[in-house]
Amino acid sequence: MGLERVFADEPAFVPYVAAGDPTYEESLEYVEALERGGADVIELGLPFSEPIAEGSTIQEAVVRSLEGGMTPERYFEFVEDLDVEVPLVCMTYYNLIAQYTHPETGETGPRAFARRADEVGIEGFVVVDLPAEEAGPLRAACDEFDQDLVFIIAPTTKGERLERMQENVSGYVYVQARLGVTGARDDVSDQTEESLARVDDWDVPKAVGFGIKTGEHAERIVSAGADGIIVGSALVDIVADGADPDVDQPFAETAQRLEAKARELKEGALAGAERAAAEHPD
Amino acid sequence: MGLERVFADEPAFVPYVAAGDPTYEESLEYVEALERGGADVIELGLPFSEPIAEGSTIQEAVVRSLEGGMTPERYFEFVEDLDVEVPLVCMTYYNLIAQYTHPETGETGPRAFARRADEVGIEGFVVVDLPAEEAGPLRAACDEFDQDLVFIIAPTTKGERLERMQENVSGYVYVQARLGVTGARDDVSDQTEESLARVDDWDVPKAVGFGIKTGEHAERIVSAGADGIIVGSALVDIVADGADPDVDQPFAETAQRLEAKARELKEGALAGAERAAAEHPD
Amino acid sequence: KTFGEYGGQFVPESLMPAIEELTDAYERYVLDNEDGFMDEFRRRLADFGGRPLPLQHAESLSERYDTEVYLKREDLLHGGAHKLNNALGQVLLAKYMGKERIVAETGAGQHGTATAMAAAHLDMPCEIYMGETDIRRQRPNVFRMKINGAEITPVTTGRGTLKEAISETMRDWATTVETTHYVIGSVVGPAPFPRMVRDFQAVISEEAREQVQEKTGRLPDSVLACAGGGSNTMGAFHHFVDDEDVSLYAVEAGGSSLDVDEETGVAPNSASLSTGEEGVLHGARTKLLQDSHGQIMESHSVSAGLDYAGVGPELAHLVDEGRVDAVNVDDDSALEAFHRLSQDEGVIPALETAHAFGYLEEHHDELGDLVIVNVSGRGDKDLETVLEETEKRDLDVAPDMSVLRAAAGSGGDI
Amino acid sequence: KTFGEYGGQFVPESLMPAIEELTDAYERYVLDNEDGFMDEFRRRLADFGGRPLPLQHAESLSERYDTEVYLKREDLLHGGAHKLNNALGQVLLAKYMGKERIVAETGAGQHGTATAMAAAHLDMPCEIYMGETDIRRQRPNVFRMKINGAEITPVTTGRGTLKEAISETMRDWATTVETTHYVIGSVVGPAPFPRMVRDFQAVISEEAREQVQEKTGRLPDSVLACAGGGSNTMGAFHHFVDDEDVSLYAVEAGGSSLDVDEETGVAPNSASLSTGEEGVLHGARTKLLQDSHGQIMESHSVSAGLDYAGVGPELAHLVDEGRVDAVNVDDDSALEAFHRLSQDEGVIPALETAHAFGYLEEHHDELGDLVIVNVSGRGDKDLETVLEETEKRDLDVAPDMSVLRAAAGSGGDI
Repeated sequence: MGLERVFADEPAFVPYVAAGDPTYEESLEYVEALERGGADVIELGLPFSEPIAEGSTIQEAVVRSLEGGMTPERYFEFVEDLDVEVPLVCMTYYNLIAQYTHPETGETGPRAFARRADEVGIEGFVVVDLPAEEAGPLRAACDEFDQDLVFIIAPTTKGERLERMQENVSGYVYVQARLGVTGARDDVSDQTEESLARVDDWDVPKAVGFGIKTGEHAERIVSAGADGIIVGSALVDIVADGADPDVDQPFAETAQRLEAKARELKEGALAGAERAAAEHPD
Repeated sequence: MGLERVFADEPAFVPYVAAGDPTYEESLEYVEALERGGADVIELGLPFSEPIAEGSTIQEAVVRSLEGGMTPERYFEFVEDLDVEVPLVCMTYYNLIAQYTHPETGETGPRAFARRADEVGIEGFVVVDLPAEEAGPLRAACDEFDQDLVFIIAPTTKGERLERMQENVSGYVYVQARLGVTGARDDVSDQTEESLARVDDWDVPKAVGFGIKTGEHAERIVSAGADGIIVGSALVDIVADGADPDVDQPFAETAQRLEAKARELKEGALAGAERAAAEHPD
Repeated sequence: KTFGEYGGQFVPESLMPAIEELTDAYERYVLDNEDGFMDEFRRRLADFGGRPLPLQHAESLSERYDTEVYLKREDLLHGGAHKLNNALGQVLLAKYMGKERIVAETGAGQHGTATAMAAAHLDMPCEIYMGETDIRRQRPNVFRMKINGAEITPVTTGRGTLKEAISETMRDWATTVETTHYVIGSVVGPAPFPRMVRDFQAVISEEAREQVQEKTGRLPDSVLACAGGGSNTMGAFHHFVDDEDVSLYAVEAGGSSLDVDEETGVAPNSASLSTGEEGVLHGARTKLLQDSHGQIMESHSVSAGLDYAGVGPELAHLVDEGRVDAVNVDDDSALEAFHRLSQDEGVIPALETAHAFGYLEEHHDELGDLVIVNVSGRGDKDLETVLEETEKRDLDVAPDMSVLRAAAGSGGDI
Repeated sequence: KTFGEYGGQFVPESLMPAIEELTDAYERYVLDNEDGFMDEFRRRLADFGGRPLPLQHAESLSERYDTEVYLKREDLLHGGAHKLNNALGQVLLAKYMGKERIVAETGAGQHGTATAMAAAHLDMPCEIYMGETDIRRQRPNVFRMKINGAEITPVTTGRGTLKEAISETMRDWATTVETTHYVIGSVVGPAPFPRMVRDFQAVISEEAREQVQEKTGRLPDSVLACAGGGSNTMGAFHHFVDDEDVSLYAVEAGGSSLDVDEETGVAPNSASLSTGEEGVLHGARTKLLQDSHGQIMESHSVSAGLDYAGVGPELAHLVDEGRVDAVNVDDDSALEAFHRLSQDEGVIPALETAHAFGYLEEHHDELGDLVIVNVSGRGDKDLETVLEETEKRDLDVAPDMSVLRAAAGSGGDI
């Protein structure tokens, strides 16, 4: 079975960073630090030049990575170079998938992309600008290569669309906690419970993202019923500090802060699960 | 009889300067210098703020005079203060006449203006923007006070208009030598003879103006049949030099230059008359 | 040639033959439609100019004033103001007259741009006189004229503004009158200009009168138009003059004050109809801003296009007759009206036009139930002036311009 | 939702419900005229916008090319470009949908000004995202938007130009989608935008098709329109698409060269139809300027309004089908055409529009006997750019600008 497995026993911590941010070498270390901190799945961003769904934090990460020479092919090399055990999900925008040319077969498009991803061990995809309606070709390729296609459901997703996504989703469902774009917030949306309720009967794990910043957030989200938490901007903020010449944060310290933040979030999630068990004993 | 008398025996030299240019006192001296130089009639400008028919030389004279505080009332005082024997003609624009209020009678308009002019001894008028068609009220006032109303005929004046002006003119007719505005030129227009031919049968003297600059010009114009020459810009240029802080020309020298220029022009006119007599003996 | 005691032909003799030639051409081509002149004029106004132009119901203003307000949209005419109606008419007439060249003067640049456009359209060489100071202040309009292929001759005498440019154009015309037509930009100057320009502009009221009846089934209670020289005013009024129940308001620029300073020769307004005295300027007897000696005063208005010491003689006559009400609003009121129309109706008016809306704001309860306001031009040309003048004042309706200041601070310098 | 293989709805999930709601509204109000939406739209286009607009016979160009050339005068639309057709339609639609707020992005500022005008007219709060660099470059347009009461939010990310502004507007919309409508400015974006914007702009060809038959008794041989995103293009083509004998030319910005620099990610042109590859951008599959990895390239054109890396999907489809010819002209040719139209016809075109006339100049002998060119907008906004770009070049037709330089030298700065 696919990514569902990592949500089976305990709440999963799903961190996001952009591959190659701020450099190829540093980024390898950072991803590994996240695993050490307790990551259960890592959403590894393949940067696209027009990140329309991202807030400024991830937008700037994308720019750093692209300026460092990141390309889809180099991204796959990056994955091969990574020394991690946890499953990896490729998070990107559809044009990079549509344009992809497999270096050996010369095939282009979603199937070529999924094949190459499979070759380097990627287990799933989140494609930000690919709604279920347009996902046919990629869904087929995922099935062929036994990969998961994760969909995001938004607070506005209702009715028929919800059903259509339920049919197409696999691995886990990415529950967007609030409207808007990615970015760490000081509060966690009240919409979370309502959003979770809408996918209550889905048979995939529910991972909640958008705005989670602290262990305390993580605890609240998981205690509200989430099977996992997705955190991007709060981690990328740390990477950004390391890349900022105005902030005195050596490379090793950045990796340590990432690991510590990951641990805080994972522990928050675990605490949330305990609280949920205490409040609603099975 | 009126201004016709000064053209009777020999060609008349008719200089123009703006009253009060550049100052009241200097201007008095300049007018007197022109008489010494041989002026037969003086066209004394009463400056108007919108001198639409003047070239830049006289335009700037008008500005200097107005900035020195010249007004119609002050103009009449100026005429009273002048110590000259030759007849004076007031050259101006119609609005100053239309707006004039007689300081004693309180009467306004052309009759008041003509009355006041008569009081100070002005014998005639040239009103630049008053064609014969609009001249009724001023013509009537001139008749009442026994003054001359001089009209300008242009190279374009033909047919019926010429006849209408012939009926209204008195004193002399101002024959505009060429199209355009006032201003000294290096050549004298070939249109002069043709223009003179058009008024050949008029029973008033013909004075030619526009562009006359030298004694040699004056000679050619008079030998072509003119009864007099009207010269403005070539004289005002000398006044302007005296008023220009960048030109080192003391007041006395300005007056001398004016007198000398006047003499040159008058002598040119006389020479022209001799040439005409020699070429076309009666 | 006259309107009551106003009008006439007070010009130097050298121009009189041209004036007579023009009078003849006006009678034949404009009044009698000889050679189909008027048909061609109207066809070109439609195809090139974009006529007819809408009479728009102004929803927000109507609600604000509890009065039905209609906008006659001359701002949509090609070039952005009513000026083209006249410029196109005169350039076409010059062609019919066999003239080879056009001269014109311009102050704010609106008449110059309209004339340059018309001359380019009709393939007629064109020279525009413009004061040096105005060239600096009205750079975009200078650019538009050059782009249309006109010669621009800077006038350096005096203050380098409109009146010097008028004098200079008269001088050119006096020299070249046999081959050249002088396109006067308003209902001013010697006859036949005031009547002829009015006839070219009268298409405004001709359309508006038809449109208002079509839309409302009746004639308006009032028609408002700003008045500088008065060409949009007469254009907007002409076909309503015989409708005695329609009140006509000529809204002049009250500037900063209606008082004048005789000493310096400055009138801080351009309200010739409201405060001027009869006199003779630029070829016609009319109402003028002049001192007690008859010297013309320097007029002032926040709107360059209203900044003129005279006014059309027919308008002066209609005011004397009591047919037109001469009113005025000050700079502040015009600026506020500029912002109000822009924000509430989505129409950015020329600052000239804004004066009419200032009067509407102040006197809407005296104007009846159905009001037409002539939107004589668009305000794109006035943006820099409005920015500057708005910052000097504390206006209720002005938008916050900090975005622009920030951008300018970081290097912008259009 | 698609045009052949182009189009679609590639947007984040959070926007999909809004897209579905819009699709429903589009079908009901636009296609089925529910509640008289289209009647009100057309009435407002007439009264507020000034439609119908003329189809003008261009006399000088017709003679120059020995081909009858007609100009569809969208430059006379309120605001100065065809943009209002769409902005008015969408803001009105947002009102019918019960939305409380409008957002839009703008690059050159034309779509922003049109949207701000429409929002002011319809009393709808409006926020416009604009790159900081563009705010500096397009100061007059920023001013117009502010004057119309719009909020302007500067976008400081990236290079501070159109693509960053689009991303930022998408982000706003993703956050406020329940109460806000995003007024997309061209025939791009996810379905139903390309079809809906085309329908609002199709009034151009609807009028032109009728007018050309009225004036000449026949259909044209060719229709030319410039193409950036393609809204004036599709507007000018739509009602001719079924007329198989009418050739349709989409004239793109060839910039300084058709070559691209993969290394730096820069395409020195905006010729997506001529040189682009199929891809997915801003919600739709279409032809794009992209590198071999699928990253979007930085496009370039002397005309800011054509400077976009994508193009409308329907246009991409029509080009693939062979129904529309994708052609292009370079910056130099566009600038020359700008000057030529200004001088010969008295119409100052937008630099965007000038590209269509550049193609006419280069290929007039291949276009048949009767050509319509869509004058998509007026060039007032481009004066400073044209001055700058003209001075860099040695163009045959450029006017002498020394008057302006002299005036600027003595202190003028607009």
